[in-house]
Amino acid sequence: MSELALEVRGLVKHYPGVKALDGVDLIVRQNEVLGLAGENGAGKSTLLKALVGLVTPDAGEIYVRGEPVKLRSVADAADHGIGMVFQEQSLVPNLTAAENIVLGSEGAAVRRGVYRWDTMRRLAQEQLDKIGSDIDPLARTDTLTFADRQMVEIAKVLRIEERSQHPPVIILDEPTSVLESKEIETLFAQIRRLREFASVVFVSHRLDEVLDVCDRVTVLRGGQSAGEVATAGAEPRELHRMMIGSTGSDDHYHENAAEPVTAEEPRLSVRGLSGKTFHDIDLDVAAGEIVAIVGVHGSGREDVCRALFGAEPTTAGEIRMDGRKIELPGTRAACAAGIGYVPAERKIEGMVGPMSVAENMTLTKQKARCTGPFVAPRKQAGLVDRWIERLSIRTPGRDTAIGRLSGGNQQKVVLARWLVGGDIRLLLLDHPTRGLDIGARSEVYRLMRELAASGVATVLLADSLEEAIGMADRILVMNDGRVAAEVACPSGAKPSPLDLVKEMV
Amino acid sequence: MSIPVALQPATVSAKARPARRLTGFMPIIALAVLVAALTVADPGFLTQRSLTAASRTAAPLIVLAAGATLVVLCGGIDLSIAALASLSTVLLALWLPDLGGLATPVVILVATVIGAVQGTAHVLLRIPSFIVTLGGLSILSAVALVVSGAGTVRVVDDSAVKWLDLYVGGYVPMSFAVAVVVVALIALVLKVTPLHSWISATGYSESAARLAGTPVDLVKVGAFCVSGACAGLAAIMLVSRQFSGGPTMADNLLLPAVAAIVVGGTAITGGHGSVWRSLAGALVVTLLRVGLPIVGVPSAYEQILYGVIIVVAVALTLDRSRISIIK
Amino acid sequence: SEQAAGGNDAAAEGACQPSDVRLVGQVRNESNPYEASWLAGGDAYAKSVGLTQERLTYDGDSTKQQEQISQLLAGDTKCLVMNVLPNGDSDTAPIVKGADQAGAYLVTQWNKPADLNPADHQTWISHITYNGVESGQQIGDALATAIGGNGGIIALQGILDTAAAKDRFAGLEASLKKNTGVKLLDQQAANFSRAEALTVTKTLLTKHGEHVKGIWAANDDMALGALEALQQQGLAGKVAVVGIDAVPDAVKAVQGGTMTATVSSDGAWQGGIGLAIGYCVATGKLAVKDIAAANRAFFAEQFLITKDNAADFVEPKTNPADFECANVFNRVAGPLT
Amino acid sequence: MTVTAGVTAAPRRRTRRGAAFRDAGPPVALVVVFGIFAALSPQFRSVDNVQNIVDAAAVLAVVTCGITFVLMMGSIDLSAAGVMGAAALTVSLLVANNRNDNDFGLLGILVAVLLGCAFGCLSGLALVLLKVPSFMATLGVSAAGLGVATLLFAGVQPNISDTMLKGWAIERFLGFSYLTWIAAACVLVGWLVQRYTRLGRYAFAIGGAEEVLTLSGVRVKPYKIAVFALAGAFYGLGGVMVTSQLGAGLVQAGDGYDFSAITAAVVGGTLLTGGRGGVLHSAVGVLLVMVLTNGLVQVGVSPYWQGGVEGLIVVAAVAAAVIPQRRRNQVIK
Ligand SMILES: Nc1ncnc2c1ncn2[C@@H]1O[C@H](COP(=O)(O)OP(=O)(O)OP(=O)(O)O)[C@@H](O)[C@H]1O
Ligand SMILES: Nc1ncnc2c1ncn2[C@@H]1O[C@H](COP(=O)(O)OP(=O)(O)OP(=O)(O)O)[C@@H](O)[C@H]1O
Ligand SMILES: [Mg+2]
Ligand SMILES: [Mg+2]
Repeated sequence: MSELALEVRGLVKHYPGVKALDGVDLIVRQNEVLGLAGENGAGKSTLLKALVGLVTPDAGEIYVRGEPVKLRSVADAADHGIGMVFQEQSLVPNLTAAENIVLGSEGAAVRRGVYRWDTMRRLAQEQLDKIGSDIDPLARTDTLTFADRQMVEIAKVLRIEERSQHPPVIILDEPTSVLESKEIETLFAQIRRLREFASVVFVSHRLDEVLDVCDRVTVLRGGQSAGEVATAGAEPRELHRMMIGSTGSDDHYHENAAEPVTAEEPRLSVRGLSGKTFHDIDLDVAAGEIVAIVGVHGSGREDVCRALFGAEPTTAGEIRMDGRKIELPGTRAACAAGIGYVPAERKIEGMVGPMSVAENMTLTKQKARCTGPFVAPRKQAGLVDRWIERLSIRTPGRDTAIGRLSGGNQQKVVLARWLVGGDIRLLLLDHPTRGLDIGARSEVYRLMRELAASGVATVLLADSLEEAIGMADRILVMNDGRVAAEVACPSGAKPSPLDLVKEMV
Repeated sequence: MSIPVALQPATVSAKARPARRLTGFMPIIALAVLVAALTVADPGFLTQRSLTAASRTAAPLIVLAAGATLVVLCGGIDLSIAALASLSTVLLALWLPDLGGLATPVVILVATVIGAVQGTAHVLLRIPSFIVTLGGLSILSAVALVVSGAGTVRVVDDSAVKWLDLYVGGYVPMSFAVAVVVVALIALVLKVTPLHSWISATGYSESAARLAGTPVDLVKVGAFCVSGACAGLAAIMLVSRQFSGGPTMADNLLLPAVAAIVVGGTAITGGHGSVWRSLAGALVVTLLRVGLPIVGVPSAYEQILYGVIIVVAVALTLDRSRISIIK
Repeated sequence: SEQAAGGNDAAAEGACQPSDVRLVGQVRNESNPYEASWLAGGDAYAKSVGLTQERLTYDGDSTKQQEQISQLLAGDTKCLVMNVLPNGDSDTAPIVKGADQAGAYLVTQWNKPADLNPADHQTWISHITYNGVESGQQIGDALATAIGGNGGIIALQGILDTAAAKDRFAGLEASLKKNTGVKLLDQQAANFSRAEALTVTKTLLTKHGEHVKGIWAANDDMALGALEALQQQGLAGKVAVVGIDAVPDAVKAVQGGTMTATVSSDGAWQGGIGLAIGYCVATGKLAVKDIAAANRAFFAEQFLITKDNAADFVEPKTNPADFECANVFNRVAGPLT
Repeated sequence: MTVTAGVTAAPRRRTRRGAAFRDAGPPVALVVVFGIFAALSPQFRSVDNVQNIVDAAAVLAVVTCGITFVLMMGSIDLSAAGVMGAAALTVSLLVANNRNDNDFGLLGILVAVLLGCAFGCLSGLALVLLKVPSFMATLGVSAAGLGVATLLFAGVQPNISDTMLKGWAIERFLGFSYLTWIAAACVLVGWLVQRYTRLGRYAFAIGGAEEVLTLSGVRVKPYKIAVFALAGAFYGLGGVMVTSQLGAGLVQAGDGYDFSAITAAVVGGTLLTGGRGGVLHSAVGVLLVMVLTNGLVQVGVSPYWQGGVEGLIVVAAVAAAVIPQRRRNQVIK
């Protein structure tokens, strides 16, 4: 490894109530893939945003190829050859994929402010070809699937190659959290290709991925550099230890906390449920049971989940909770029946960004913070603080806007929302661990186990097959809007991922 | 599992508080600056009688703006308030002879129902509130024109609404006092019940609110009801002041009312704001409307000044800490 | 206590020094020729007595007018003289009540409800208006004559809920009764606006085609809009047009023959006379109790302007003698009916 | 610099692109409303009247064209009335008129359009630099525009005698007045701008996801200002056109155009939240509104009720148009 592509010294960034970066040092060499690991809220995204000019550090220096620089904007960073794929998807939904790909660096596609659609299409095509994507460049972005959009983002950041005459530095902040394994493979092939002429910074909470694709991993803890690991021969556990400062538990999925399901009557009973993207779904979930639904993109499992919560129209079928039919389907009725839903798109659907942690947590179960019809501030404070502590939510306080927390902590607040009332009977979890670090994920798993033990029925759309297998008592495989198979998944006799994949395609 | 290193003690967040508090007081500061400027322009402006007159003048605007603020907080807009108030003045003037004192609550009730109808149309038909209430505006105007016979309806015996024209303690106009009470009442109800959470959640992010089981549709319809009721109350204030009802009497209060809301610093996109801010905003707007000509600014310059001052006032009062994008 | 405001009482009537008098003219806005000439007339009068007129405009916004008046009355009202154009009938009562309480001298013009009379008040000296029924009828008759007593006409109404619009239209109806050969094909509101009159006229012209022989407009602005529409449809000169107000452009059109008739309402005089009456009372040259009942609320003289006499009205001139205290009621055409 | 791709290109997947079903609502509503009036009134369906409708739509079309760009960004613009008034007075004082000896002809028209552009710039600057929401910024600019217009008016109505400008409203080409052709040209230009220029596409993108543009290194501020300036220029031209129609410069030239233009745009399918719709949508909306106003007169609805009936139909039309796009959990503001 030769010259330094990027060097960061003593970077500091304060946010109200939080020291997001506390003197971080970081080195990125030419032609290497650097992994960045750390818990939720460790400051990874903040550090990376500072590298593309989106965050102005309070102190510290950034050197690009040995030169000290002040990065003021994304365009500024791009001129220095630094580009980034952001953690939150950042495409303009109502533009075509091609426009998104060349956005901000249109080059020959726009002459004197006038679009040349053919050129733009060609340029975009070149980028898409690089990553082997078959997306139509002139498709509107909002008609693409989530994963396709992620591919568009990656295609977009690769424009840096054309834009800068220096070897580029490409930053990928959790690009894999929404991808399927095949797409992840494509991405990794790209990363390896990029290493030939560029440097890559890669963030993921899946530590095996990090070890797989990176040459070297830097670990952040509490806004500081906690150390560095060469990946050759390294173990995920070692990384994990550096991230949290102690050894984590081995039993990731807390399987020994799993209790056999004993209930006879199903808590949730669905018969013949049909909608736009799913047909004739039968589903029973007993109290204390965790049922995972797996399927490829377009299998319709997400819509089933929403339909159960009354957030998606159905054309036929019925839903019963504890034998009682849910009339008047709708989110209100579902809440009243003790159903809770954690949506996948946390930023848009899961939480109300500008509102406080306390308000977000008590948004649904207002009764829990009220005496009579009135809000009791003391009661609310006690309740919220209790749950903040119980779930170890990292926040400056209960009055902090939830949008300011790191993703993992936001997710915990969203989960807590359903628990504060103490009357939850069925939880619908759509990718509840998306974007969470191992610790937080483990925490969420433990919570799921606890809830199951207390009799809560759970429907889980897992983030990975491993997660589904690890957590579920039973797995439903969906294919093309129908239930293709049902696989028992008891503790001790877990099926292998391959068994499931067979049914999925 | 977590080591709270990145966490500073809660005292740090206190540092940010004075600044926050200042933005909260910005509408009041803008108001004070405006009064000071008017006084400098015409030293005779700052008298007790003058302030009494201004507060009496502002009352209907305050009530209108306060009601519409709720709709704005929910992320919508109510363009029908002024037309509804006009219609209500006509109805009140028509009904006073028969119903006497009962006419007041009946008119407010009718206005509430009209608000509810618009809100229901908005949530059921899924049409933007801008369009529903723009349609409502034309329909209500037409109805007002027809029921009034296209003319002023005189109130001969105004004893039932006269109380609004009295003065509390000799100096505070009753209508202003009522307006403040209404604002306080709305603010109090929002503060002590979950309504505030529900309204802000609806305004900031409707889909998240819905998925959290917030009764979004009910909240919106409720906001329109309050907005309607306030329009009715404003109409009663106008009738007590004008001794008559007219099919276009309040029509010109629409833009001032919206201006009052925005000048108060409530985000027009929803979520952030309060009725107190609208109260201050309504006073600022009233002072601009009457103050500038009274201190002798010529008509043409008055309009230019109005435009400039109102833009500057909003620039001062808007709390941008919670809104990242200004549309 | 009931009232926060209190003013000078009527006993002080006439006790003002000429230099202490405060003259205020209030109209809708300065952006149309009629009201601009009103304010100019007020300025000219004020200058003639060594004072200046304070101009107030309220954008045709009733509430804004009330707001301005109450703010005005909250100031020094001792020798205040107001010459006010109330936005609508309903706006007169509160203005009168406020002036009464504050003891300010008030002359109102155009709009007032029928059952509200200056004679019942101390400081509301006079109400001046033009006879809308009469003018509506006069131009209706002129129009009938112009089309030879036979044929279809269309009518452009003003803002529907104003007395002026209603009276003038009533005048047209009276005229139609008399001229049985004339048929009213259609009537639409164009809100006293030139632009609206243009589109409405075009639509009505396509609707009724060559049946339209004449256009009756409730004011000159609309008549001018109708003229443009005729020109655009290639009908200029083929259809007779009448209006009311005698704004300079309309008078010129009458003189040039493109318009048939209009009726004078003299803005400059209206702007001056209200102030003059108030000034005379305030300074004691005229006592309210001496003013004949017929002069407390009266129709001002108006003239039908046709091609024959248009030349006399092209240059609107006010006679300073009209504003002398002895002559202020010279132009009374009759008591309000 | 590009290194050969490690992955071979996959065959293209085609996705639906063209006009979507959800955009079909307003044109269908237009046809239906037109059909109903045509059935009710023989005069309505006469060629003359159709010409009249299209001619009457000219000014509104130009103003709506401008406002569409602002709405596409998710902002709102209420400055039309003031800007049009100022432009009307300016142009009437610069071309041959009865107030002064100016006779600048086309140059005068250009100045008026540029003045509109300048007012638009002001709105944009207030939005971008002072961070005042466009609702308020444009309301302020409108007041200022009316003030400027009143100053220029100075008590005497300027009547224009410029034959070219007057001719715009009177002379016809293929049955339509020149103004109508100007409006058609504006719609065409607007459509080209929207589809083929960075300004237009960025306006669209800003409405879609403004923050993403920033993340992509695009400086959105200049584009926002430019969009308001473009809209201002359209209003300026609208003011000129009204002057041509009325033969005089009126302070009230733009009265009511702000709300009618927004109504037309929204009826045409442009969302107030931004990111959807466009100039062609708006053109359909304008025609729909004009057909309504004309039709109600033609079938003889009482002037008292016209406004109300129009409001009702607009609400119904929008309601019908959104039916195909109704979803659960959809955000409606
Ligand atoms: N705009 C902001 N305002 C206030 N605090 C912020 C802001 N952005 C980040 N923070 C805080 O800074 C800290 C670091 O956040 P950052 O997003 O960098 O974490 P991360 O390591 O990327 O976490 P994750 O793995 O969850 O994405 C967190 O405590 C977060 O709450
Ligand atoms: N063909 C496959 N082979 C192996 N694993 C697969 C395959 N398809 C999906 N998976 C795995 O199944 C899990 C669920 O996939 P993912 O979370 O991407 O789906 P999703 O986005 O929720 O799908 P959808 O949008 O259709 O509901 C992932 O762990 C993914 O790796
Ligand atoms: Mg992050
Ligand atoms: Mg997925």
